[in-house]
Amino acid sequence: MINKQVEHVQAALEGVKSGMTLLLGGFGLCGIPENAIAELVAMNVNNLTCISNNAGVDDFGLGLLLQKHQIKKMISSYVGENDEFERQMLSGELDVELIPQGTLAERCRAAQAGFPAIYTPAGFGTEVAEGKETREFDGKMYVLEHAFKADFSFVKAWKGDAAGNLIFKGTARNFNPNMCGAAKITVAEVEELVPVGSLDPNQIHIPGIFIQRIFQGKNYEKRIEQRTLTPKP
Amino acid sequence: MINKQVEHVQAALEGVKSGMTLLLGGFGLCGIPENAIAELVAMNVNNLTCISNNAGVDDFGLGLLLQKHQIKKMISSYVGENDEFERQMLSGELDVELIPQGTLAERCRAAQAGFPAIYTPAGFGTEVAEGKETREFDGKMYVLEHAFKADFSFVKAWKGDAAGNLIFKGTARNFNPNMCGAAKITVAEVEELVPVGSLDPNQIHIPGIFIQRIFQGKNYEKRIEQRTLTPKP
Amino acid sequence: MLDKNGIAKRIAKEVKNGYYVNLGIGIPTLVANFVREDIEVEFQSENGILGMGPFPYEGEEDADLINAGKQTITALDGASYFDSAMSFSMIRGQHVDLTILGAMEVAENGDIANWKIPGRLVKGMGGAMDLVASAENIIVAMMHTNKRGESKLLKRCKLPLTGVNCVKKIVTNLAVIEVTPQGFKLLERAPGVSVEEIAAATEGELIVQGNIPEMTL
Amino acid sequence: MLDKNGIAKRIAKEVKNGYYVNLGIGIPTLVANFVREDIEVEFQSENGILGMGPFPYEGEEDADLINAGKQTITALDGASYFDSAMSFSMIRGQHVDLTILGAMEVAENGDIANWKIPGRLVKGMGGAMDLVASAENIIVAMMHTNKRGESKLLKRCKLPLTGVNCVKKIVTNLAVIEVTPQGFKLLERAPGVSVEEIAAATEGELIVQGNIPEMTL
Repeated sequence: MINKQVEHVQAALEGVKSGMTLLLGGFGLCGIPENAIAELVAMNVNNLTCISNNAGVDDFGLGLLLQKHQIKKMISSYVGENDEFERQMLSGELDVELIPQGTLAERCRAAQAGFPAIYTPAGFGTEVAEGKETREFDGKMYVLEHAFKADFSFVKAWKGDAAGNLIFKGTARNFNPNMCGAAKITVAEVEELVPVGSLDPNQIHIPGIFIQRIFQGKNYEKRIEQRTLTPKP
Repeated sequence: MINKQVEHVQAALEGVKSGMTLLLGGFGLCGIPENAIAELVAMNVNNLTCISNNAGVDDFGLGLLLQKHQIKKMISSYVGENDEFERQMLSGELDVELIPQGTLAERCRAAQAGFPAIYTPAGFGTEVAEGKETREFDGKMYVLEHAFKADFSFVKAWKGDAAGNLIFKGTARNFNPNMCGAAKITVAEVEELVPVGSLDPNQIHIPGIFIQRIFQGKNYEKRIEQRTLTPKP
Repeated sequence: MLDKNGIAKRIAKEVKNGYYVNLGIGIPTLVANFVREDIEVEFQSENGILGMGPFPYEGEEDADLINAGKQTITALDGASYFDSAMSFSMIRGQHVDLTILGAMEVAENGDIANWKIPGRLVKGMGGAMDLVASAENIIVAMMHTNKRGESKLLKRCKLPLTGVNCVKKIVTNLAVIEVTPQGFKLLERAPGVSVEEIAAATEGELIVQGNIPEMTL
Repeated sequence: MLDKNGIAKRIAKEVKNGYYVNLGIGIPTLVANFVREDIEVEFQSENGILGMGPFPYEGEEDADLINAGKQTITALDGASYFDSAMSFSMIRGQHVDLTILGAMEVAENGDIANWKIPGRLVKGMGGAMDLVASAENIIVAMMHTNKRGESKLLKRCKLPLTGVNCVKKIVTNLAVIEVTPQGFKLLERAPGVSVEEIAAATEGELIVQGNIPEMTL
């Protein structure tokens, strides 16, 4: 067993520098690497390119990095519900590249799996395809999209072990598995670090080979964006 | 919940006709759809194109279809350990297309996921790439390989429910998940059909949306090809 | 004239037995409330759940269980969770049978715009571009006109497109319309709405053939 | 001169702490028996296991747990199972650190042939083409000559290729050889084997610089 465990978030983020490109898991505030984001704020690195489906909200998630102007460019599929984001974008302080959600997922997976590029139908005929190669297969048009190239990938899992094996929970899974192994170094934070051998090998979502560092996360807030309820009968 | 359960293997294979292209899961004899293969033999359909990593052994797996000359063409990555296969291939009775194992997996996944084709480095500079488009990305050469187009996909899982959700076991997983949803109709046979709601949604390997028919398999032989042992101390 | 729930109720009639359905944010989300109880349907949400159930009771909400609108939800028996790549395999691979989504504009040729108003609002396309580029069966749920009273059914979209030649049917507060090679074909009128009112609210070519029935809900 | 176990033993010295290793069928499989106990290594088998352990004891074999050679195996603590697409994501994505495989022929330029003898034997490439096209670090384990005494280290491969310009190192019963832009560079001699014997058994250009040490095992 190859041991990937590091003691704390500081050790996990060693080597992160200003100007780097980062992949960050999560959908909205669900399944985001809260500890890694807090440490990026503390490290005060800037000029970051962040690839993440969303940009957090004003006071949580990637919004914390936006507040401190640490992000130079965001690559996302949906960036609503964030006033500071909108302000920085419209003022031109922040460079924003919006791409289809499935394209985002698959450009991560391409990087993980060693594919240089993929052909997807998403965005054909729209401004997303401008300047990109398009091609017909069987009468349908596709856009060539390239694998991401990132320095660090930050993911958050439910359970993990020192071998780097990960299990995600519910819809907090989202982009996290696809970002594992999609950057030079993948850092996983987990709600519960369990002893090696206690996870059923049949139920592991991401094998440890995709992970370089893993640590026990702390103080998860797990904020809910839209608390929608059914009235009790 | 959309009910995919059918009563028996005959109902599951309804519509299979001579001349069709079939995807069949399994690696060697591990995780093969034993019930579906037996029924294909009983149905006596022929001129089949079978896409499967291996071709079984002389008296089991796809070897049973070979014995009866039901297969016109095999698309596989490895076909050793099967004398009848070798005889039919060298005599020209059987058309054989050998492709890299990772390419086989990914051409299935492309069909499942709606990708028309993929660029893989496997086979570049070899006869596998002959007549195919090749292309450079970042100084490395890749071969364009197309998604499979198949009529039926036959997979075997460990546990499943009437909604079509599947869980595989150990290395019997192999190509089975990648073939789900990669043909017009996917038929899953399971060792244990469990009540809907009894599988943990977090542990399902293949969601039911990829499956059209599921049935409780019978009389699994699960033959071992190479029984290798460590002497007891 | 229909309200948002009315639109959702009418669209619910398009949901057939055995369908896997992806519902967009807004009016489409309401459709789930009106699907007949005697048919088998499963809802997919592109953030990673199949078999989505209703909102949870108070105290049972789970931060790790949301839909693509970031709302807390529940999972029904037979549900499954999966990653984003697999979620879009379901969508791109055309395993989802029906996609219902909102729009800012729809054009005669089936083009749709729903993700960006240049210089004013850029929320992003989320999964919409994948959905409209992949789905065989796309229904748009929207008001017939925008807040300034301008038609949203146009000859050509003015806003940046989400997808081309993809919308098959439109259900608005005024009408049910099929997108055909010839243009918008009027299928049904909302209760109490005349063909003339619909024509007046439609900028694109409106095809009216024979008697147009009032919709039943 | 080394026997098969000797070749495996020498290759085991190339396995470093923290390596994920894919072992081919034949001599490469034996390498696992000789890896130092004090380093952390995990073995991947492309049919879908990471953290492969030794063969099981009698009565503990499981038809659902095999390696790519179809042999019954065990799983160590920390192991995981996965599908074929993910398995080749590990390989193609260069997450596997070292690939050790057998060969029928290797050429001076790093080309390798190991899957087909036209008209005589066609077993197929299995995962070998993916492995050699993707791995940064490929070691070939083989006998220096074939059964007819002909060299397997050639100027150009004669058999259909498995991959081009990919082999980095070769360990045979006679020698350890590095594949360089200039040709086969002799690094070590097997115990009791002379440089002349190695040169005689090598058809391709053999580069001999300085004193060639005898290998230690």
